[in-house]
Amino acid sequence: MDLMLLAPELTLAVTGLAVLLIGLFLPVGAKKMLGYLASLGILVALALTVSSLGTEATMFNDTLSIDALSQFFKIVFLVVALLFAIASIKYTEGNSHTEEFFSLGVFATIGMMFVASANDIMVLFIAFELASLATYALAGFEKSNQKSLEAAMKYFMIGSLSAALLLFGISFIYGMTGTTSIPAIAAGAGNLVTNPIGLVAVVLLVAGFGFKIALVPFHMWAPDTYQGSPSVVSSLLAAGSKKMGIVAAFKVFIVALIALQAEWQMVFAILAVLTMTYGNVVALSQTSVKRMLAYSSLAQAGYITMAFVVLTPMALGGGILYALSHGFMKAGAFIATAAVVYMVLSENRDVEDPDHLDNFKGLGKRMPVTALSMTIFVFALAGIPLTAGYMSKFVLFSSTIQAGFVWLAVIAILNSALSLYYYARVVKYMYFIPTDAGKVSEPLPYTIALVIAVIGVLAIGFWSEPFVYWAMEAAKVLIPGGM
Amino acid sequence: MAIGDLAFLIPLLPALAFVLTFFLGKKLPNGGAIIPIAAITISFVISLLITMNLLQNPEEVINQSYSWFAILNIGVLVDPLAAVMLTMVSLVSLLIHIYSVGYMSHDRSQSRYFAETALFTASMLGLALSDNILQLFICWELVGVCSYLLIGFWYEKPSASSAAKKAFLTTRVGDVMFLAGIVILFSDLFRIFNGTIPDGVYILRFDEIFTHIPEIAAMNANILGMEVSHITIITLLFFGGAIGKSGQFPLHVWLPDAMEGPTTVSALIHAATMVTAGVYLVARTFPMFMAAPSSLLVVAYLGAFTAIFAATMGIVMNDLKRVLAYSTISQLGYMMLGLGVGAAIGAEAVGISIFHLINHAFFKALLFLCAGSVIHAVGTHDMRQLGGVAKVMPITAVTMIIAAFSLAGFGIPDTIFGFSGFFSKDPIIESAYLFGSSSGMWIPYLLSITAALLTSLYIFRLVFMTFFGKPRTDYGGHESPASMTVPLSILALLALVAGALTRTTFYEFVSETFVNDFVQMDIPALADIGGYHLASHAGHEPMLILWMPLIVAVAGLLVSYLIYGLKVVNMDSLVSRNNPVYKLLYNRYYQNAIYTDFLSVKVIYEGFAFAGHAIDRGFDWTVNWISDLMIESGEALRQFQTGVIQTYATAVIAGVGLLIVLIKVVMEVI
Amino acid sequence: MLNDEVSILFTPMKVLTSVYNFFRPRIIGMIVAFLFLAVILVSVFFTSWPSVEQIPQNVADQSNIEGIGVLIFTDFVVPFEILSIVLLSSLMGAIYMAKGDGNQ
Amino acid sequence: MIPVELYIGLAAIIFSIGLYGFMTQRSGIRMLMCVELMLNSANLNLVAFSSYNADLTGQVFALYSIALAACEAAIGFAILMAIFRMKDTINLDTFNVLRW
Repeated sequence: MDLMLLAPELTLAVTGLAVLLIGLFLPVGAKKMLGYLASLGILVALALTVSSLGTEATMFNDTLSIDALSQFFKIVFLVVALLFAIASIKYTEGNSHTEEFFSLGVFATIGMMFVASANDIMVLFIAFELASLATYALAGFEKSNQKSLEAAMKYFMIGSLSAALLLFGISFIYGMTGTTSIPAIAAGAGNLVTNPIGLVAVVLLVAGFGFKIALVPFHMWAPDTYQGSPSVVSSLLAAGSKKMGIVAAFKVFIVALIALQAEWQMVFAILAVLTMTYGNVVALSQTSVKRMLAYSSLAQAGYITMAFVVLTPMALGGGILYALSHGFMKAGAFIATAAVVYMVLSENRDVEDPDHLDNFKGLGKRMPVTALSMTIFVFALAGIPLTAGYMSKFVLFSSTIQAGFVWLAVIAILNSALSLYYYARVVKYMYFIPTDAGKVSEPLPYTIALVIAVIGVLAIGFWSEPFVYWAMEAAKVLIPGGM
Repeated sequence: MAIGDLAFLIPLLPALAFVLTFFLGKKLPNGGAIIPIAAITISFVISLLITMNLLQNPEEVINQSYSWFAILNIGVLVDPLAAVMLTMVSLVSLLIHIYSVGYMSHDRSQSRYFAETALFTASMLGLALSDNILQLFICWELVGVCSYLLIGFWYEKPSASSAAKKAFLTTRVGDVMFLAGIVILFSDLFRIFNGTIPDGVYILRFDEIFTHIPEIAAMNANILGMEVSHITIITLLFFGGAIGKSGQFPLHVWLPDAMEGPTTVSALIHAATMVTAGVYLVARTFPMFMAAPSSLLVVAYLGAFTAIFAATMGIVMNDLKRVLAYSTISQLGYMMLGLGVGAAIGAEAVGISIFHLINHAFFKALLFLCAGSVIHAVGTHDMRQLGGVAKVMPITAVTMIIAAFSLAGFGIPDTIFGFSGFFSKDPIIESAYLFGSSSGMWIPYLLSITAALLTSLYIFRLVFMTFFGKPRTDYGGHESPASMTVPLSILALLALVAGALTRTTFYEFVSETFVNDFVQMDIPALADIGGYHLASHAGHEPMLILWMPLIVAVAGLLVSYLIYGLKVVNMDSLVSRNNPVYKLLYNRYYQNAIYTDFLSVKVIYEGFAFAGHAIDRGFDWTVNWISDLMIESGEALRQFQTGVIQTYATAVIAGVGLLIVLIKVVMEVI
Repeated sequence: MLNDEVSILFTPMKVLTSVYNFFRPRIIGMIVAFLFLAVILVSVFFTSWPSVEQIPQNVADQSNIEGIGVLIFTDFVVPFEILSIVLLSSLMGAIYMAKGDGNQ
Repeated sequence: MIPVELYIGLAAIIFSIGLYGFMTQRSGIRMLMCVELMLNSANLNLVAFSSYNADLTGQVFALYSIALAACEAAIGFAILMAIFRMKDTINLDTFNVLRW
């Protein structure tokens, strides 16, 4: 057992504690350095993860496994956390509780990373809860702002309900197989197939993970929470926490419960269609950009869920690649919105809806870098070629057709055509609708985070080969048989 | 170093010009117009040299592929088809850019204009020299995005931004079909290779696709009880993309509205870049269409229908630019028809269709630029307010008339006398005749010959109403500056002689596309796959058929002269005569003659036009209705989100319960 | 007289109204909860649960504390460690949220 | 020996009571109590299976999940306190600014 493989998590834990402790002794003015410290810690963890790429090992009596899949998702989480931390430097400026903000963010990331490498449902569940509990408080970070508080309350309530459903489902799985280890469950799942309780357990688990992935009808907290929370936190939730649900579902369904494939494939087929259609149609009439992005991320979750239905290595690779691309695109879009919100609030403290579409008018002139990056992100989300969104959609949709699910691909393609309408509207507001307000200076931390995300989106779009290859390697972990 | 190694620069230079102009344009005179002009000039020179080289050595097809990722590649393919496209696009775009210097000189955001047009040109050039269908699609989308930006260039006008949105969304419908076609093609090829693709084979390259046509044709899908070959599905989906981009019925609704941009943008969209992409796509993948006769039939019928449908719209429009817009749709219909009759004449269809595309590019660019010149000078595009413009703008008037003759297709069969439009449109109509005689389907021919009559009618109506007679309002005006008239003259020269000079060489040249060492296509064999045979070739049509296009063109000219020219002339002479008896007599006689003529013609063509107009509105309405429906259902669905936490919990739990029951029931049934 | 008649007429009405008022906001919740319960119970009773023949009865030592303790520190040490971070972060979050006056 | 189904049935009933309460109660504190009820019914399941399978894993899991339930309660009450401080009520169904 090589403890170095645990180094990224340990680094993050140390970073979180260090941020918390150092923050106690700093005056408010100097707390800016905590953001740098947290970003540095995440960067080091990212470097450590990248340096250990390609190793495979199991640790601690098979409760953790390090493989291509877990490495891939760890990197996704770390990248999102990095964007979150950098963008938050500006957001938390002048706040006396900076240390709580950053250490909660870092701890949530640890939870997500443990979910990615869990090889035991117990580990998976507890790490899942770690990521949830830490983000509850983050969502309500502006506790004197009613919207933020309401977002936290809804997130918490539905979150704890889902935790209960998840635990209830896990208890049935444990009852039928007598173990919590994922490989052992896969070996002993025969009982579950022949008994009706198997289906109940599957649906309960889908509900538990679907809460994080935000699948219809378990999605209802998501638009409210993404809209009400601070925008940087929304970026962590939409881009990071959602992926955690996906990787957990990959592990539990495709690895542990492959015997119940017929049942959960059908569940996911229904939910995927519902989710993408509902998300896109409702997004059409939103005027709050954050809420629009929330519904669009429902739609994106619907596309990723197609991987569960198709279940060929290529589709899984496409889904995994989509998770990475979506991490960049959605985090970037929320951070761009955060920059706009920051700009609006610094002009006038009492604005009701700082993320209203009207505030994006003439952004192309007012904040050129933010507007250009936002344009790239929304076009990527819509699947315009040469962006990450297009590549992932192409791989995912063509694998869907190839596997014979033409109807599903048709629905998805129609949906993605529909989505362009509301994405183009944001671009229209930014570039085509003039405003009298003058140019404003763009806060550097937001800009850095945006540039990193833009590079990520374009890199996957232009130079896709390594990413596709890498995602396919990760998919092989799930279905070792290959093609 | 061979000139072919520079081919990749053709789209790259304008793209670079886009970046430079975007960032530096504001600091340079004329919005930095010199950068894209220089870049496109070099692109034009390179394309011209490549074309010359290819003309002498037809086998020297330029083909460079670089691995992009996995089994996909980026590459450059310049075969004769691409070469003529590149030359035409870069030349027309260059002339339009030069013209724009004068035209846009009063606009505040010149640099944005030149940056966007440079990108537009770059993406079109990139589209033309793609060697694989995915790269073509990427450029295709870029063209769409640029057109969105350019049509909405004057975004302050609400009509402009809504036209931009309409263009984007309508063509997007086609794009989705195109993408679906690519996806199906990709998965079919993947299956043909059994998932193991050797190194260095890029499955979406055109040669690779064409090699596997027989296998794809052998795959069948069952749609509504009918066995349909995959190749038919794929080609129909591709054609769906072309319908959107090339403004064919019923996705043409965006094209007339696209007039909201600057006139030069319209010229660029209508002549060189956007709309020709659809025709080019069908031409590029023509071997696939050859193997799918039903798709070809759809192409032919839809093309012929669009040709006449849009022509009827053209004769009732009073807006200068709208007449031209419908004329573009109509001419694109001809090009599609030319491709569609490939079922009868084989690969030559690509030759005649692309020849018309090129000639059309010249005279349509000319028409638009002349219209722009008029609009620039007098500040209106309503023809009813114009008249007699020829006196103030002689150069514009002469060039416009040349373009009109070219569009109407004046020329003498079997000689080299004729405008270029004649030499390109005539073969299409003849082929339609051939198609009719070999298959017994005469409808395309009848539609196309009627459309030729209407074409001549509406374009001379425009000419007479705008340039001759007496000014109807006091519009002032002056001849445009040299930077605008020089491109006009060059284009007029091309519209005058290009057709006659290049005709025979052109067909031979383009037909090289499918028999060189890049793709060795045996066209008759493809027809065998589709289960039909090519007609033996042409040359012995009846005399009347050869002369028919000219006859209808002259007829159209005469009718519009009678209606729009003569009426005005007589009114003039009427005023000058003082003899009341003569006046009365003449007046009555005149009125009788004209009004009977006028009414009968008016009834006929207004009837036509009204039907066309109604259909047009219908589709317009449908497009709007669908988007309204979507938005309204969004409004309705979002009411579920009550904001009350207990409701959310209920939804979650009911979801769990219902899912269990539903899946249980479904599993039992299956 | 009239009063009596009215009260006779309206007492059952009152009862019904109060019953209605009790159920109206709860009825959807009840239906959904019953649906859920029914589905779970049916599934539970139609499932043949694997179980050992006889629950091991160690008469000498009824306690299994030792076994649990060993497991916590051997097989399931990772969740235990993660739990420590969970406790820390929920402590932090709870204190932050519960503390009065946001920015001071 | 009591069949294991009875334990699981009991847990299912408790769970459904929790669900019912969660869907119908307006007070945040009662909703939290219902969450605890649901988590504990799952614990009951775990312990029952653990003893019927003669395997201690379930009991360890139950211990951990009790700790998690405590953490959730802590955060939940803290959020409710913040709500109470702002609105002077913990009736959550009036708390719906974010909707549609």
